[in-house]
Amino acid sequence: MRYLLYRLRRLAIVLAAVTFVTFLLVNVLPGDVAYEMAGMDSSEEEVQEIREELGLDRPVVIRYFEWVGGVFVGDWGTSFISSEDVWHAVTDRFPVSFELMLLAQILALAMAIPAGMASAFRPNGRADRIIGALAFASVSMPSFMTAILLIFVFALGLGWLPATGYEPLSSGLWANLKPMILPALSLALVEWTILMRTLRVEMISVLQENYIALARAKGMSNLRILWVHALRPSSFSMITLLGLQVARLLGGTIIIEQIFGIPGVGRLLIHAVYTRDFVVIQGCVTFFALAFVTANFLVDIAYAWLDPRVRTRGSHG
Amino acid sequence: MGEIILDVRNQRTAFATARGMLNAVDGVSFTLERGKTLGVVGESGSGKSVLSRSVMRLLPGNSVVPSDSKVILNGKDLTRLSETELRRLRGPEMAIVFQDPMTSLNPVLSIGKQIMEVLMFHMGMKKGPAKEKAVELLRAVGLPQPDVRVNQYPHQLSGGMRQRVAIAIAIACEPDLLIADEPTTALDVTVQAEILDLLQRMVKERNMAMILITHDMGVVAGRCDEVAVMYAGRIVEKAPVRELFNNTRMPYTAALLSSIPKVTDPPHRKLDAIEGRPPDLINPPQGCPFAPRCKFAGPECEEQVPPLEGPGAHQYACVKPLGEEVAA
Amino acid sequence: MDRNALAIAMHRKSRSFGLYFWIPMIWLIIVAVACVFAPLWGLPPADEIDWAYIQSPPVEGHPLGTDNLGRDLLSRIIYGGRVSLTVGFAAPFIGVGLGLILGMIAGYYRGWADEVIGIMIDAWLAIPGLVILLLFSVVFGGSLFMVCLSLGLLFIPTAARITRAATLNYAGREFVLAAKAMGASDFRILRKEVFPNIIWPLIAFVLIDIPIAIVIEGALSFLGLSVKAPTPSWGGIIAEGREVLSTSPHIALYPTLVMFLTVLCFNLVGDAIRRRLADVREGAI
Amino acid sequence: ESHAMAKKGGELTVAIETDVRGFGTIKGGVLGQTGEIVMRTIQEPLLDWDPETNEPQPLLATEWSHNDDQTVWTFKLREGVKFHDGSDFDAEDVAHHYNRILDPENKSRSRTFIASIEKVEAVDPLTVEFHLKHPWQALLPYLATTSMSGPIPAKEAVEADTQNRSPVGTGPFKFVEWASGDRIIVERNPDYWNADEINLDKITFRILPDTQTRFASLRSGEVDVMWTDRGPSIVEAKQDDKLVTLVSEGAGAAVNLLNGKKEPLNHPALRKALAHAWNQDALVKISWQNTRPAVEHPLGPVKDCGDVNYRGFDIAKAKEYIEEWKADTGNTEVPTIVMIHTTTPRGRELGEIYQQTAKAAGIPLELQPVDQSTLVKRVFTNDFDISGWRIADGADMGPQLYAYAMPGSSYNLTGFDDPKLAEVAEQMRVATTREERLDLQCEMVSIMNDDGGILYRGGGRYHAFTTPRVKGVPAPYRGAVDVTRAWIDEQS
Amino acid sequence: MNAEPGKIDTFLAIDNLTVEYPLQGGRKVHAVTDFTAHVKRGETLGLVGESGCGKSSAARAVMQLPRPTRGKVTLDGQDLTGLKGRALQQARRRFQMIFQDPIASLNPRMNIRDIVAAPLEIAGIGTEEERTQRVAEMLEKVGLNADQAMERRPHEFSGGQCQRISIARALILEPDLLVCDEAVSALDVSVQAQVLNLLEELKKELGLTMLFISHDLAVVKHVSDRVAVMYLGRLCELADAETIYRQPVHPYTRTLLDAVPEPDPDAPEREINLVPGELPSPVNPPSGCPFRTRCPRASEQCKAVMPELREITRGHIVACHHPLVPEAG
Ligand SMILES: Nc1ncnc2c1ncn2[C@@H]1O[C@H](COP(=O)(O)OP(=O)(O)OP(=O)(O)O)[C@@H](O)[C@H]1O
Ligand SMILES: Nc1ncnc2c1ncn2[C@@H]1O[C@H](COP(=O)(O)OP(=O)(O)OP(=O)(O)O)[C@@H](O)[C@H]1O
Ligand SMILES: [Mg+2]
Ligand SMILES: [Mg+2]
Repeated sequence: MRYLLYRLRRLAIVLAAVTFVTFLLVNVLPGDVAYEMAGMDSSEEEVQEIREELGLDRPVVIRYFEWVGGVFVGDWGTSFISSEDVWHAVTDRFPVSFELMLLAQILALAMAIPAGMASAFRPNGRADRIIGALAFASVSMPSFMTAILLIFVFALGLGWLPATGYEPLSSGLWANLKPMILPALSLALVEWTILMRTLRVEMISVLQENYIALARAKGMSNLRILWVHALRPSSFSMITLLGLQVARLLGGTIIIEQIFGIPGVGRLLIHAVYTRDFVVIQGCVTFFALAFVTANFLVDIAYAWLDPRVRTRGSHG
Repeated sequence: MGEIILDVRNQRTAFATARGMLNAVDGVSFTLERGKTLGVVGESGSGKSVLSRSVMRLLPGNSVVPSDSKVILNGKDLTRLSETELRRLRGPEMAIVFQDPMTSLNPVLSIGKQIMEVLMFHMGMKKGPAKEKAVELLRAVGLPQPDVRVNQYPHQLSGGMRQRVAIAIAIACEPDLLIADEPTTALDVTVQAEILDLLQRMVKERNMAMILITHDMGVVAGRCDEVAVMYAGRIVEKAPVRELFNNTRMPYTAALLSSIPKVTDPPHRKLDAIEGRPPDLINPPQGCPFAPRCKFAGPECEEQVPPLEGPGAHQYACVKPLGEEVAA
Repeated sequence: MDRNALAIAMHRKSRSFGLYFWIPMIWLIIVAVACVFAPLWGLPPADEIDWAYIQSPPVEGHPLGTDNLGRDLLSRIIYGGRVSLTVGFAAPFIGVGLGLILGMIAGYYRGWADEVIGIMIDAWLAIPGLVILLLFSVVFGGSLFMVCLSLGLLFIPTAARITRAATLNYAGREFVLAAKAMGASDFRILRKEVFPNIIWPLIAFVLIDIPIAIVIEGALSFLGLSVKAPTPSWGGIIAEGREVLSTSPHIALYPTLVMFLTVLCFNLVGDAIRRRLADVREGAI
Repeated sequence: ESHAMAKKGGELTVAIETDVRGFGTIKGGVLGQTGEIVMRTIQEPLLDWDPETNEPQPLLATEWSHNDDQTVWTFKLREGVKFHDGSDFDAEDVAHHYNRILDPENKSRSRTFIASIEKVEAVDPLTVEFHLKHPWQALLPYLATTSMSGPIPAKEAVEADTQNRSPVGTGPFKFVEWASGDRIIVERNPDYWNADEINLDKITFRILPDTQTRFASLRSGEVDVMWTDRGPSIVEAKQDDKLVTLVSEGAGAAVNLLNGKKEPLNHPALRKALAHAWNQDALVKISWQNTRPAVEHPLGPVKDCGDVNYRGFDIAKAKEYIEEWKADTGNTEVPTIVMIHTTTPRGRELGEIYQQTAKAAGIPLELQPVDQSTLVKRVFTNDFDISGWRIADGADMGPQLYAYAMPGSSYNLTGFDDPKLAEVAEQMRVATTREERLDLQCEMVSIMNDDGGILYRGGGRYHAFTTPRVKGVPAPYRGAVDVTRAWIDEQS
Repeated sequence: MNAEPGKIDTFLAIDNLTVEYPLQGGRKVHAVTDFTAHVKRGETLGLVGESGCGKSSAARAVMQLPRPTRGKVTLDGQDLTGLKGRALQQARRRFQMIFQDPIASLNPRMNIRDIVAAPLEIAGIGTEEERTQRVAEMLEKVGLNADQAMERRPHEFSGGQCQRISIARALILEPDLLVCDEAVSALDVSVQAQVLNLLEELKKELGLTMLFISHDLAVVKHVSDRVAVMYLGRLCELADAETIYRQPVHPYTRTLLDAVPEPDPDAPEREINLVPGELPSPVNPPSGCPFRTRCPRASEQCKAVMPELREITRGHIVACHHPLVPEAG
């Protein structure tokens, strides 16, 4: 409980730090939203007026605290550009990005776990080498190229999957999943390697543990040893990485959403950066940070689930 | 003569390493009868663990075993069996307890699961009865509150309790052969005594054969029928326990015994240390591997590796055994 | 005893630099030499437009053809490689250098220093890398140095974490305790006892990061946020080529291939070296 | 294809390039081509413009007339037209809409261009009067525009402040849903005053900013209609016989601005040198892949101005002007001139090509990529030497030319300061016939071209593509695709 | 304290040493509690006890690594616990330590010369050459071939050799006090004997005072003049080596001795007299006597009152309510 409180307090500090840093960064961006709003056909005075109207001429720190105050009462601000409520803008798109990331992670794990186990079972064996080569090849391809290739092959060439787009879940599960497969795969193809290699390294050392030798001595089959005995204790680094990767995936979605025309936060964000839509940038980054922090909190929980040493902490001196 | 359970003939185990072949076990032969305990002593790296794993056929990928090595357990030649056939024997016919109780149990599985697993796989038990049996086994090895402990995880138990669990796992399927590889080295002396007593009791009650591996001469002295001393991958002396201690023939065994500080010695006595260090198993010296450190070694010792032989049950691998120089 | 020989041979192979190391290494050397000495090859300048050949497939004088604007593709790929390689090397070193300092402080002193650095790192991690890059390149954009620096900043958190964990590990070792018992100062302990031990995992980490930095620089170029025109970079050429992928596929294809191979080779070489380092660390060599 | 063959029903998906900022007259700012495509389906202007005859057609207004000095125009409105919310369309809505734009307090971005209107009055429910400050030939074209000032919203929705994100109009389709950044959905308005002409049940506008993505979606059939101005994609799409190409010509132009208000380009000789060092044909060929025409003025195909003093690509002449500049200023070296361009591939290409041709003339250009909003800021704050820019297409180019040319206008970005030009501009503004107005516009362009402050880099030509099953889509008018009369023919 | 051996010749005085480690949630590990022992110059005090009883914590507290929570450590009249910064750094030359793991206590990245020369370097003694010279002498003294050893790295040496290097490093500053924490536990018997002999020789030669810690009673007896037995952070019994092994009076010492297996098949079987159960946790030590939960002689008094240390015969200190009365004869 105390630990939980400590974690939560730390999360709060991290979030505060993130939002403040972003606020600063965003505020030193050259060019400003006032021009964007005034458009090409207005005078310098008009721009200045808009600036005052938006309060952009006041000190950053004061504006930051106003913004934070707003967030606490559910007011994330209104986009300067589209006058859309930022909370809505972000929460509308976030599930889309979230689904993409989740799917990517699932695909990456689905590739990484069996591959990592096969590799670790006989290090330097044939399977290990083949998997290793595949893994290197797939990280060596930038995700945007992978994406373009996938579109060429599976959408335009074979016509199996749509090239672009997004369907809400309300259109049906398959309709929703279908256009997500290629983008998720483009992300997963980059991510699985590092998961696989992490798992492999840790599993190689776990497989040398005495308790694995004991499991062998008990007459357990290789498959059972890998899945039941070795996988869980080997997956701690991988799980940590899953949490950390959220940050990378969030970044990755920016390009992938662009290429596949998926209406996620990534696209919202990049558009906001280009148009200097401070409030939206701020909202997106805050949300990203929240997602990251939550993901890592979940990782902590996953630890507890995977490792009884964490789970039963405190129940024993 | 009791029923012979284990017959190891000319076991050789080598490892491919970067520097070359490492002969960890080099031509070891012995037999073991039901109800008997064989103590195996030797310094670190002398091949005790590799020998035990060779018997279990649990060797890592870089190991090489020549085809003339044989391990015959209950009449079956383990070297001829497939991995699946071996798997069926591990547990019901042979079992092992490892040195370090802290690492020999899986940290993420409850100890109950780890015991039940063997029962379910080998005895085809269902979950419920397996659990009951597990509790029963834990009680048998003297674990307090077995019905609570069965759901706990290894980290919630102390070292001694974990070793009891490891023993429970080993005896779950009532094996004929139990190998205990330094089962008490990591434990405190008081706990060590309890665990050794427990092992001894189990072997007696269930009429098993046991190989007790240790580096502690004190441990084998009290609890074995026969003792084999290993040095550089070989058995250099083997005898019934009393015979070995009272009539030591191999200079290595003697040196080992005298280099051990004893509680009965007066303080500040100078120990008879064996100078030098054990040979490099990749490039072993010519002849008797102990010769370079042996006080009595002569040129004849470097000619060839002395075979393990001797009158009756007392065998030794030495061309200049102790107790003979007087006669000569 | 055939099997023995085989087993030894296999083991040797896994320990020494085999073809898996040398073939990629040769490619990397070719790329590096080509890029570093680019002005010596008598290539047309990377920004010179050959009005006679716009978007041309390979022809006399343009061995790989020309790009959208009729510039020599080979020349652009080679000059682009300079950017990619510079970023690939500079960024991880900047990041690891800074991460090293933070990580050592956090891991050695623990307590509030650890807490503060931990929060900084968490916060930095919580902002997605590409967002940081996006903002940085918009704010400071354009110069190669800024690209290296901003990309380097991305490597700080992981480098710091690795350093911290390693420092923590070594700071608890008995030889550090022994140094303390001798009265060594903290600085000496960090410099002489801890640093030489943690530098190896960090070098391994740099090796992993080089290809990653190249790929990220590619992504930035792809978004038009890396070095400014007319300096070519691989990601930039690919982005330009993507527009004419179906009519002039060579424009995107060649740089993609070069980038892919180079990154792959960096990975393979890095992996081989890392294995060696692991041996060194284990004290086996 | 006549409407007789049109089939009722069906759904259409249209790919648009950017999200709409909003449909509110004030908040929404400028619609842009994308916004206009959507807006056309929901709201209607008073007039329709026939691109063939270049004449106004009745739409919400059925007839119109003016007083003798052309300062008061009276419009009769169509009877029985209802807004989507059920309220009646009347003169009040029209007057309210225009007066809001004209009120300087509201800072509407459409105001500058229709500032010649003094006020709008509702005479009776079906009659509305436009009072002008002076005779103004651009009135009818501007009333027909589908950009923000043209389409009439419901007064109630505007006052309730809901118009911006859920627009209410009189158009053939009703607004249904707007998932920001993703899609806008409209459905057929059964109560439309001209319901017979409308075939589709529903139109989904999908926002796909990336051209390749849009194009891939069209080819794989996820969308039916797309618009693009990217040369390579247009060329490729035109070659694709599974796609239908729609082309139209327009006015406006992409341009380079040379900053004559600041050293060193305040010297006319250097501007002229740079004008001759600019190779419009090469850019049109390379960057637009000839999908746009090279132009000598931004007035579009409606007017053939004849010779307009266009300074074509001519390195020799450029060098002559440099010599002149050197002699005049005593300098021996041309200083490095900074060109700002956007970070987009198009911006890069522009800079790279100009850099090469300028180099050939002996002028060193340094490129500075900045993003769109920085570029806008720097141009407005006079912080540039050369910058990419765009003169927007308009039903009448007069108001824009006027703003670019008049000294003191905030839109005089290149620093034109020619009394002759100002005089012609004033005449043009109050010209009483369209012919006269256009002649004066040509004259303005000649003076501007001679100065060399604005260099063209491709005129207006628009391309849209549809899948063959889509029928009834006219060529994009001023860039905006009109899908309101489309129908689906599954057979093709 | 009623048991204070003659103050005059006390060289190392450990008084009421207490080491606590904070845990999360405000709890503490009571690793060492009120430990008192005085060591004469040139004497070796052995410290035995089961794993986790606080031996290492006590040793480190003596070394001021880190400073003890409470209590005082006086070396040759100088109060170490009071020293700070440079003064402590200076004083450190006088007391050095050898650790359990021979390999882990040497920096794998340094060569032997640098490892052994480090204390000199830190103390700023001598030039580079002089230091090398000293190192060579020291290496020879611990039985290593200096020429061969200097440039090599720790992993090229066996455990016993590494421990010799550690000893060389610890002794190069000619300290007065040497603390050995399980210095031979990781070594094989044959090598252990070599190192024990070496320590004995050096001690005589250099007149070292030693604090020798081990869990192995036989080893401790071998090198110690006096032996202290610890249980759960507290001192149970302290006496000279002969006495404590021959005639332990604390039931715990007795049990420990009984449990040691003797390398003699004819040795009589000994019962270990222990109430079955677990070693209590140092986080919640039992009330009263810490050993009472496992002690066959425990009474109500043991539960209620913590036994004071008392001297039952001269120099034989014990903390027990019901000591085993020394049998006559
Ligand atoms: N997988 C392996 N690869 C290479 N060498 C090995 C391997 N396993 C063991 N060895 C070597 O074989 C020799 C014998 O090792 P073994 O573990 O049997 O010794 P031991 O007598 O059990 O020692 P200890 O008392 O330390 O447990 C050692 O030199 C060891 O280094
Ligand atoms: N840094 C620490 N933080 C918290 N608890 C500690 C720490 N160091 C030691 N302890 C605890 O203090 C107690 C005494 O530990 P110490 O290492 O002194 O025992 P020891 O007698 O040396 O044991 P061993 O024989 O296993 O080395 C143990 O319960 C241990 O878990
Ligand atoms: Mg072993
Ligand atoms: Mg200890």
